[in-house]
Amino acid sequence: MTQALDQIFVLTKQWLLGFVPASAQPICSAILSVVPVLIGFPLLFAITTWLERKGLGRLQNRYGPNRTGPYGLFQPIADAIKSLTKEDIVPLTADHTVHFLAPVLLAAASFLGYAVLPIGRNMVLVNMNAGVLYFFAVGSVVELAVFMAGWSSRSKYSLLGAMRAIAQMISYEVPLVLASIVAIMQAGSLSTVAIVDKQAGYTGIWPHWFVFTPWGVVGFALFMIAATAESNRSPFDLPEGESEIIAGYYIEYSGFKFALFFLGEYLGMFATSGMAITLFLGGWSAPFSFLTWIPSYVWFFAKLLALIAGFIWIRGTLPRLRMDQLMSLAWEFILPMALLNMLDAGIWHFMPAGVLRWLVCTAIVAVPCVLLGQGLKRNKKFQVRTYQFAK
Amino acid sequence: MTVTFLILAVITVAGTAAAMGLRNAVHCVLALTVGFAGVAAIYLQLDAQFVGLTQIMVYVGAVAILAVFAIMMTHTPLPAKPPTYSSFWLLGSVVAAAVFAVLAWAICSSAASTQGLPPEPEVSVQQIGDALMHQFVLPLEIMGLLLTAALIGAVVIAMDRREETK
Amino acid sequence: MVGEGILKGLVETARNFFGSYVGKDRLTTVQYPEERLPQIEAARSFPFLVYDGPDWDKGMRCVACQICEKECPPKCILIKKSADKKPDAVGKPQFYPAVFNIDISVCMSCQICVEVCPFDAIKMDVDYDLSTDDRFGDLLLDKERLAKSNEYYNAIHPTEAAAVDAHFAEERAKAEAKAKAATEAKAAAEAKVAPAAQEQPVGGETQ
Amino acid sequence: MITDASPAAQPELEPLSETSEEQLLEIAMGPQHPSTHGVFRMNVVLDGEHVVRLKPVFGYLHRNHEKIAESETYLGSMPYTDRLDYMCPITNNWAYALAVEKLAGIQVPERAEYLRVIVGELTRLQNHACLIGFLMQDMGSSGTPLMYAFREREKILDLFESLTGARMMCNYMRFGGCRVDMPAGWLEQAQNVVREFPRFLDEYENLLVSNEILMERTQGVGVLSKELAINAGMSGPMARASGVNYDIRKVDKYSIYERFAFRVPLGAHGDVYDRYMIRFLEMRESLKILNEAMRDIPAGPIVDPKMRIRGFRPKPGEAYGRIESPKGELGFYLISNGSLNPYRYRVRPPSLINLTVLEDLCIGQNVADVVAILGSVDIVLGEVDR
Amino acid sequence: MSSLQSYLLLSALLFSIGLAGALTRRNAILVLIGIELMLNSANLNFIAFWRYGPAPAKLTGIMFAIFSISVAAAEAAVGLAIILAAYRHSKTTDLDQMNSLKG
Repeated sequence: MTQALDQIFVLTKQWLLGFVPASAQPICSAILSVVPVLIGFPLLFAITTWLERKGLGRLQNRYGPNRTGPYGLFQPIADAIKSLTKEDIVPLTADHTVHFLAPVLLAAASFLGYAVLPIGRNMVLVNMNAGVLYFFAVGSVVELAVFMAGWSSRSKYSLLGAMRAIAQMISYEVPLVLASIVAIMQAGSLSTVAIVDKQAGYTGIWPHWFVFTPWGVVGFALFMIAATAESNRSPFDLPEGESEIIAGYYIEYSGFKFALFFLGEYLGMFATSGMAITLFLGGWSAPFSFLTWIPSYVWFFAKLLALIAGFIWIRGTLPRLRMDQLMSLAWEFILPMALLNMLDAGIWHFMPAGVLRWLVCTAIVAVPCVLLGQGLKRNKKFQVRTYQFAK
Repeated sequence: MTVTFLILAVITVAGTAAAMGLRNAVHCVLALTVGFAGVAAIYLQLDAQFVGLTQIMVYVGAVAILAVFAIMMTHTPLPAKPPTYSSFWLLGSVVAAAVFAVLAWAICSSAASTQGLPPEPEVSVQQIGDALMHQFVLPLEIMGLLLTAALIGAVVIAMDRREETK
Repeated sequence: MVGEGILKGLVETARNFFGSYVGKDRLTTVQYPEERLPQIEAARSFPFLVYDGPDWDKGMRCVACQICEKECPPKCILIKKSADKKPDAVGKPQFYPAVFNIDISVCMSCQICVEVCPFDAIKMDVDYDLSTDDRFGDLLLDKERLAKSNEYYNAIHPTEAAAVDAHFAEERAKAEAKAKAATEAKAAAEAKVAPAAQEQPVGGETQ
Repeated sequence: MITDASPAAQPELEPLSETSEEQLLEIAMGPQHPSTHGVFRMNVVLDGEHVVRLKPVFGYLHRNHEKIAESETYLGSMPYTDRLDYMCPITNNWAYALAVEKLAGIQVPERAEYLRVIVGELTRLQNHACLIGFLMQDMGSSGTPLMYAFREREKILDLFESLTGARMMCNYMRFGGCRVDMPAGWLEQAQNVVREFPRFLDEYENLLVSNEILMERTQGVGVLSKELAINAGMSGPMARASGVNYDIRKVDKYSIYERFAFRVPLGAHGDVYDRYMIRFLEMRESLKILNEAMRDIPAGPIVDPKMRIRGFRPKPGEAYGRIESPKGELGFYLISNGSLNPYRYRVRPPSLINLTVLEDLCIGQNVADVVAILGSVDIVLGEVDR
Repeated sequence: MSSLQSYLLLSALLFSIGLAGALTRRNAILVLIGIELMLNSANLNFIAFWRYGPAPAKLTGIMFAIFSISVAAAEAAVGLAIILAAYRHSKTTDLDQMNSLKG
């Protein structure tokens, strides 16, 4: 029974495929796999915008949207209708073709990454041999779309925003890839399915997730920091810092194209979160062995929503970094830590299992982490100050 | 020669031709990325998955962005439009056409052209990694050295030496 | 330790997140059309003219002295004095406003007209959800639209209105005594007692 | 166009070199910009991301306040002063009332002075709380501190409303006192608000004071030296953050401020962090004043009984009345020729004077710092443009 | 015409396009891009020959392509850096104007 529930989507697809002739089966299979992703994740986007506005509202002691529908649940629909009916303004001097292509390319590129994400047991669009590489390769297309948007608008603000965005994305792609390498090293494969399978076992009730190792937790933290920067989320949302350069590269967009940018940004966030889940949080596997009866896709989306909640929480709390600080964080902290973490993962691999391995590997990452942090703090010379009063 | 190959070839050639022919430099680079992506797709079609993805990552994600950055940085705000093509464009085109003619003649008359498609080789990333670490370890090390040198060299060359000249 | 301050901030926002579900003091938003804040007595929106009795035109306290027109800082009041004098409640002939207009697109709700009025004839309303789609016609309030009854005034500003009423009652008693004395002295039969008892005579006090 | 947008880390505050003019990027921040705190424009010339020149452009909100006041009666200008610094109308009222009282030699009853101090310090609380919130908003913390500040401000505005009838355009002071006395139960309500305010300050402290990102963004940014602060005529928290011990409440001892035990916090660095911490500490000091004032408030009249509301003609002369408004030294200069309206009426707005150093603070900084620096100056365009 | 031939023809075409661009364009960056394109066509040749070659399991073609891509990336970075430096010096990227050694 639980088996059937777990595989219900796979079985449904098989059953549906039985009705089409054998020659059309590959293409039908592709359609049947792609369409749910094309529908499901935009739906998740709608839910996330609602969640974000509600969550941010509560963080800020407000109600958040509560007028459209019960608990404001129809707010995303209202937003969609609004953005669809808005006038689409293109600046007179803009490069019309590129201006039009940029949001389309961005949204399309954001969708591509989902092809290798295993969202459930046997539920992956393409089990690619070089899945993780594919993921990062299509991720780099987003930069091009951002540049197209910023350049074609012929606005100084959008150009400045695009330059910031590209500089930030390129800088954080390196730590993002380096942070994910530890999981690849341990799994011995670039295939996302193989990485998840490697984490699917249990010792007692505890899962074999990579995040429950010293290098795993550091890798996960670094990956999430880099992913936050990569998807332009607060506190790394400088490219669209609305208080500085207003909206960055998509300042000249309105209506549906603006909505596409919004969609692309959120899809990118889901994709990188999904990759973090795949690499470190055991993908679709349950957190405890006695919870495996819950279908695998439920676990995947539960983890995804938990990460999104974390994003929202951080967004509601932290101010934005500055460009040079962002860069120095990437190059002076995240990059050395990621390299060190790779070494740590290697040592973990070759040391015999036991308490000693734990101690050694924890020390290797924890001590430099603290030292680097202290060094950064001392270098920057910032501290909580005490103040004097006039006599 | 399959339909897929034809489509990809047309996209690639159109992209690269546009990249070399368009007036606006940024348009050229954007068109070029289409060409690069087309080449990557052809690699995938040829079962070279790893190379294809690397091609996208390096060319679309890095080289194109780098070129675009360079164009933005060397942008002169002068309104006067300089001519797009060099003064000896005719000579250049003739040379290029001649090269293509020679190459095409060579290919068409080559004996290698008679081969059929061998069965799909099983190339996993693990194999590539193994090969890089064993058989090709010396080239790999040299490549690492080269990339490091290029990184440092590029930074040194591009660095603004305004402070020193003062 | 780096990140300590960030963690503290995260804990604080989390506390507010959950606190907003528990405590009312964190979630201070008032869901406006459904629920409203309690009416505040001191509140002020735009001025209105007080009248006594059932007939707004007859019972209007304003005697068109034009002090408010002069003192209004943005000059949003227009008063045209009547040509004739109308015998007011006490019987004293007084001018009345032939035209009394307030342009509430100009009015800045400063309450100075209320403070300078010697006759307690103009007061501040508390109605705040006002809107119109007629930009020019609907924002110029004339005499009829400005007139509000004394009962309404009593309802929105009870303490203030009670003091005004007490003051008027005193004045009325004085005026009645005076009128009585006059009738007795003159012994004239024309007993021109106020037709409606509740119509208060408008006092002649200055400043 | 853009020159230094390369991904490599840029050294902080590198010495500016002679970049050729065409490589500079001039952007107009404002008048339609979310973080200019109103309709304000900064023409910023950037070299990469660094500010080379900055030209403030203002006057979009000019309403001819001073000239209108010269054709109004003395009282008629009182509601207009509400609209100068619309974040803290009561202190504007107070400064104007003080100037007129000086001009005409009017005494203010004891109870009215206490009332003035209470509402004045409440105004300071809400202004400083909101300012810190806005500053964080400018640095992109998606409005959370601002919303907390607004939550507290709401309580203070409720107090103002039940006292004066309006939340923001209070029009509360009168020459020789205040317009209305406290309604029943107001003092308890106010004491309640003051008692709960420290909880909000602790919340702020947890959220912001030791936040690493915030410290990195604000410490050493927009440094205003003590000399420049004095030479440019800075006042208020802006001057005190640079270490200038200048608080008009202590210097002039106007009203009844010498009766309260409060301290004046002084900054040592004069950067954005100091400017916002000084305001933070001032809120705590204001709470002390409020507690004492609400404990000691005597009974009595609230306005000078000799004062007439109409036909007020001060004898010819001139007077300058100033107070420590939340933003700095707010002064009104009046010349009377014995008629119903002032012959000359001049406002010394703290926002405008504090804004004059904006270019000095911003040059060499990052473009992202410009909004933080502008936020820390604490301007209200109603007061700057008048 | 067999499949290998068509791949080789495409590669030759790309090479010629790149060559034409490198020879005719005035913008130094686009000339560099033309050179990149020529490198790409060479890679395409490697991959095609590997796929149609007698021993695809040996991965030589793939290795060549990977190293070639790496070299191309390094070349692009250094080349663009040189162009930037030249631009700072002569304020132009026009090759017809960058014709004097003295600058």
